[in-house]
Amino acid sequence: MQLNRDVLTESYRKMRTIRAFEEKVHDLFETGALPGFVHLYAGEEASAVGVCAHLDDEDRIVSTHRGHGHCIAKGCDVEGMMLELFGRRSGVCGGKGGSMHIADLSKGMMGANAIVGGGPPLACGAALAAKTLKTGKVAVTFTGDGGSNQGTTLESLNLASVWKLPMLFVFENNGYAESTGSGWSVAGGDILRRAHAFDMPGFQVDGFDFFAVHEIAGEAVERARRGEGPTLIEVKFGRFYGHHEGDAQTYRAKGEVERLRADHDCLKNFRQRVTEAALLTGSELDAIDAEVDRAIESAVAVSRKAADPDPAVDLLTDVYIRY
Amino acid sequence: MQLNRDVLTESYRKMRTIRAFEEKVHDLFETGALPGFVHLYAGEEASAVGVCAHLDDEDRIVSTHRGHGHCIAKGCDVEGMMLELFGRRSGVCGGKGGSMHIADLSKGMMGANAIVGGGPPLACGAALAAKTLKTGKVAVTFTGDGGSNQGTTLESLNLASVWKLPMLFVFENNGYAESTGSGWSVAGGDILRRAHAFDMPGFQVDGFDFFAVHEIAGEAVERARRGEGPTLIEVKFGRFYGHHEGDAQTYRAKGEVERLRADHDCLKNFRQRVTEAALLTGSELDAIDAEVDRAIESAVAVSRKAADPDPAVDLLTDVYIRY
Amino acid sequence: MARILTYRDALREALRQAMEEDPTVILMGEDIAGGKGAPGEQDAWGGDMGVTKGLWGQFGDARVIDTPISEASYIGAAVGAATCGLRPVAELMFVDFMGVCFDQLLNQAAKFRYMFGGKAKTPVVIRTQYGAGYRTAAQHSQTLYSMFAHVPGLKVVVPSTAYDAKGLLISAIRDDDPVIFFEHKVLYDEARDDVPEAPYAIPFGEANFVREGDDVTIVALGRMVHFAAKAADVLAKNGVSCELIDPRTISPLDEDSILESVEKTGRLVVVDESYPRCSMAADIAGLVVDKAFHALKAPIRQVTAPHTPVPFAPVLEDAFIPSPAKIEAAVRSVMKGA
Amino acid sequence: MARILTYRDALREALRQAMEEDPTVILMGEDIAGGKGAPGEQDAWGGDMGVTKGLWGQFGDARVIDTPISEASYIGAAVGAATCGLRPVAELMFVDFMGVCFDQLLNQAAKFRYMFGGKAKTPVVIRTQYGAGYRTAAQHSQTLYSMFAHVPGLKVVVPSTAYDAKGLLISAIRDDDPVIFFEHKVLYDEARDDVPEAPYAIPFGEANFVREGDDVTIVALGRMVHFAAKAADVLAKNGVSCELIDPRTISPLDEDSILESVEKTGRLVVVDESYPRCSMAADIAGLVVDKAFHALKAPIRQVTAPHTPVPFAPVLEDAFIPSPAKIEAAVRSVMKGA
Ligand SMILES: Cc1ncc(C[n+]2csc(CCOP(=O)(O)OP(=O)(O)O)c2C)c(N)n1
Ligand SMILES: Cc1ncc(C[n+]2csc(CCOP(=O)(O)OP(=O)(O)O)c2C)c(N)n1
Ligand SMILES: [Mg+2]
Ligand SMILES: [Mg+2]
Repeated sequence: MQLNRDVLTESYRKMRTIRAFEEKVHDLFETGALPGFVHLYAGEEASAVGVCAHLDDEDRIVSTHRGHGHCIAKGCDVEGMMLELFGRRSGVCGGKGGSMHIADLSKGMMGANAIVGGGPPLACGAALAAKTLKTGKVAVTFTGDGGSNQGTTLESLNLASVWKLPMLFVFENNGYAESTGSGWSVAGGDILRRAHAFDMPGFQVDGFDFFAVHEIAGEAVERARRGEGPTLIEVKFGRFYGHHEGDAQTYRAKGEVERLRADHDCLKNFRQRVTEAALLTGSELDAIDAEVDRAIESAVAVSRKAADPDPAVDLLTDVYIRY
Repeated sequence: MQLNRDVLTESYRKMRTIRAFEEKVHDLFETGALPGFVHLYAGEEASAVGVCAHLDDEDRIVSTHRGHGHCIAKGCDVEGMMLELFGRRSGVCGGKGGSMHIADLSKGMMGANAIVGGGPPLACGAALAAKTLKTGKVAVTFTGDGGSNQGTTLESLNLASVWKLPMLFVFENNGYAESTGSGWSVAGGDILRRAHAFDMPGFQVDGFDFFAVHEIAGEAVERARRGEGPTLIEVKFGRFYGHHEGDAQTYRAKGEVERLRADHDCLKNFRQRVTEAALLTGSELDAIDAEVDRAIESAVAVSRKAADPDPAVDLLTDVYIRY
Repeated sequence: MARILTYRDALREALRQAMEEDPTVILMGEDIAGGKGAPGEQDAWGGDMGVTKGLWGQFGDARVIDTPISEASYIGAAVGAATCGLRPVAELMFVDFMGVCFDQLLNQAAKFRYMFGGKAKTPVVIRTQYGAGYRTAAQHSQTLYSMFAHVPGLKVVVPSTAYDAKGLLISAIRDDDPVIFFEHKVLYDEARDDVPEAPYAIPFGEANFVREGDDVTIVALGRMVHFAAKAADVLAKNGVSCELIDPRTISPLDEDSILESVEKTGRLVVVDESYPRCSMAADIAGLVVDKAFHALKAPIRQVTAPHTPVPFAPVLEDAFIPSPAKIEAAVRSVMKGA
Repeated sequence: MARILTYRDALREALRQAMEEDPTVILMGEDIAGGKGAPGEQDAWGGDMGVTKGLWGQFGDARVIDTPISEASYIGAAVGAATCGLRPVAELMFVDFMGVCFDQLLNQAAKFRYMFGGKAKTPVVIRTQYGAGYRTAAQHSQTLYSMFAHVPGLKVVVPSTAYDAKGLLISAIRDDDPVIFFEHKVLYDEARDDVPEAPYAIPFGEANFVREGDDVTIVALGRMVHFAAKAADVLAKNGVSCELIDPRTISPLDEDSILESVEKTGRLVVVDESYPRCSMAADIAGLVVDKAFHALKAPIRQVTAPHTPVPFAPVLEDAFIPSPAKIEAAVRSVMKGA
């Protein structure tokens, strides 16, 4: 499938934004500017962007604890996100959610989720709503290799298949769940096997290759929109940082991360592909890089100065709609 | 595999005991003599007995809400069981458990379980203990078709495979979960698919055929004892009664139960096989029938007269070992 | 002219009317229609207690949705769908099964609105059966609403009558927050009242004064309201005047009504079928000794189940459940001020 | 000569000594060794907070067992193995995750002994992390022990010091009943004491009198014990003498010590990081107004978290957690008798 310029530039911009956002967050965390647990998506950008390129604001996605990339890919405002990570009142969740619970329902982003396996049932619900209300919309649940072993995830595969739900199960297999290897924790070594078990089409794709992810996801989304039920996609790749900030990563092979960054960077691959095929020029991409970096810098500058929530006003609100 | 006389007589005796026990319980329930929810195993005898024939008291089984057959197959005392169903103090669980929680740990029967999907994790634990303590023992978890869709069951398949546990997952697919057809609730229609998904050997077997179950289960138990990990067995058959006593069964096909009883009775099949092969004579089998009926009658007679627990003494005891 | 309905029929009427008035209301649960994928009758069960019987026939597959045995995923699906424009009413057959799906309520439904800065709306109702008296023993007889009341973000409803069951379920379905709706399995048949046919909503957080009295306040929940009324009758004959309050919803709780009553009577007995520790009985006692201490003339007594699982044997189960006699004894003890 | 250990190191020492003294003690959990199936270092994590670090090296794969992310099945496996001759100590990384595995504790471990007529023995320990203060927000910061205390058949331990952490964990592992062991994530580093090297067991159900006093009894749990001590110091300077009691185990609860103290002081403040409804704070208030009513000179105040999820923003989280200042204010209010 030949992608047009707009899709290409938009996709590159989003992947590049995720990368720049995460690298900035990494630096900020090291300086102690950011509280809490932070899990970075750098290296995995092609998955979120390749999938979400097929979705609009009424299509829903459910994310994981590693949710920044999914937010950006789904169109969440980067400044609102950065403000949220700083715990500011003007953050996308008013500072009450933070990195592990970042969400923007207006963009169809139903939330990062700090409970591994918490998301797939919710995505089944989003898909059920689309099916019941006949909106033609779809739902996507992103889950890790570790999360693929959670019972809630597995029974959601069965439920989605039985109910023939318009949804995608995107399993982001980055090789590790915290420090545990997915080759060990996932019986049989690959998540793909589970597609057949629950009677749905399944695919494995190189997660460093935006074009491969984009194509497979596009077909799955179409299938879902046509009412033909769910699809399982196992995206294989690796993360560029630790499980969370502060992870010493001694469980990884020597030079593993360096090799990934050198030879398996979805951004480098993308640049090479589009420039060789003369779809976009290097200077066009450089221009995007510069714009993105400026946007991130300004998001940080705004966030540093922004106001915190006011306990007297904000602590007790938003528990219920009606009290 | 040629079975010797002792195995044959013992297996027939147990299957016949289950049948007689359940038919008696059915009658007693109709007269209002038995309280609570009662789920009968009649028609499924070949599964419990075909599997448990390979186990001794130190091998463990975990059952379901439909547990009477598993108890008898594992060697629990029929009188103690009947007393328990009556809620008597001398019942195998002191009258505190009842039909849905009947257990006898001294026989390696870890309990019926009224939580669908509650058993598989426990069986993983029994298998882990056998592996850790190097006892050479195995664990078996019996689960229904409905229970095969519970997340706790599915993640236990993965855990058992990853840990290479000495255990069997016996899925008793009797076609229904309450009133819901397994062809609908189990994605893809059969549970066998899940064996491959979790990287373990899997088999489907005719549950009306004791010999077929016995053979497959024997190989799986040996594999487990050899330390080669878990096996999934899907036993296909049907129940002779409703989901529980009182179920009108309007969801079943006209004449379905009659056909099962006429053409798919594991006891009739067994009698035919062993008499035709001249392994046992009809009169030998008749003699067992008569003994069994007498045993059940006396269990009922004893249970009718037995004493109830004493609230003043028994209500508050056995919550903890040390208070 | 009276229109007597059982608690079961009142609940079904509430579901039917809510579905008629709002097309986004759907039902889901195990065998709530029944016969799915089976060769015989569809709508064969209507739920294990028959509460939803007939609704599939009226509303069809798209709105009365049977599920595989996968509480975590279908309860979670109800929660997720509620954030996407539906008003799902999911049935958790027995509240004892909460252990396999609690995360979707504890960490998802209850927290969305707060975690997402007030931007989420999750109008989901979980209907569930609770309580002892059915001889279903340890894993099918528990009274677990105290655990749900503990969780900020959930609303918890415990109707005691057919009239309240209908009005509170209609309110629960119209409410924009997650609601856990507790139905006592023994009341499906035992509770019968005059129930108006037209839909009506009973507001949350408004206790019902079942009877007025001067000497002692009794606060009771669910089936215990009926037991407390029995005890109050006996006590009335003996010159002890009890004020009986049924909070009807425990989260939100109508604290003012309870406090006002104790300000008047100076004595309190709380009756709760729960296990005793960290229970609603303790919650209400703790409220009153904080906010109405100076009115108290006697200890606050809690009449609850004992700190044991629910036993199977009928003689044991009957002794497990709080009884009118135990309530009467508790009232007498506080009347003595001892 | 003092031997100062952190709460973390004291817990690790208890695990090591229990494993040395009893070969049937095993550990299981996610990344409790770490690096399983990974190309790099084994024992790479030692648990997400480093409590089990180094134990894999000493005891190996057979006794320090990493798990996939499947809490229901491995917690259930720990429960099942406990009935088959092992003494598993399973780690539930954060108690917030109880929702995916609660059934194995609520309906299995807690009920076996009773359901099976006293014939089962289930010596399993679930170690779990709880509490706010780490900026981990709504799904990783909750204080949920009240829900476990509600369940008959479970024992619940809430150590506040490194000394107690070691002695109570050794008791938990030697105990033949299921024990839920709550470790406050902030205390891993903050709590440090002189901890004897030799193994010692602190019996369950025996409260610790942290300080003696005459005017007010303060009962506090876990991290709140330290906050209450701070408040008591300030109050002492102002002539208010507080008796501070740390129950250490909440099920069983040392009711006698609490009641004796209130009989003496006539005033009670309970400090509990839990959500307020159906909490341990309410439980203890309810106990005292029943059993020590006549000694009470003032309302019983509960200092708890508010009825809201745990917020992320540090300024909000700090306001969420009960503080020494709030405890001090509560004590002053009961001293006024108001
Ligand atoms: C129910 C639950 N169990 C455990 C955890 C702790 N935890 C957070 S992330 C994580 C690893 C997840 O691995 P994976 O699913 O592969 O996602 P990745 O981090 O690799 O993106 C674990 C164990 C959790 N948050 N929730
Ligand atoms: C967690 C849980 N969900 C639902 C139920 C109610 N229930 C009891 S048995 C049953 C059907 C089980 O079907 P299956 O697993 O096929 O076993 P069968 O009854 O056919 O032997 C259901 C839904 C339960 N006991 N536990
Ligand atoms: Mg991973
Ligand atoms: Mg079945």
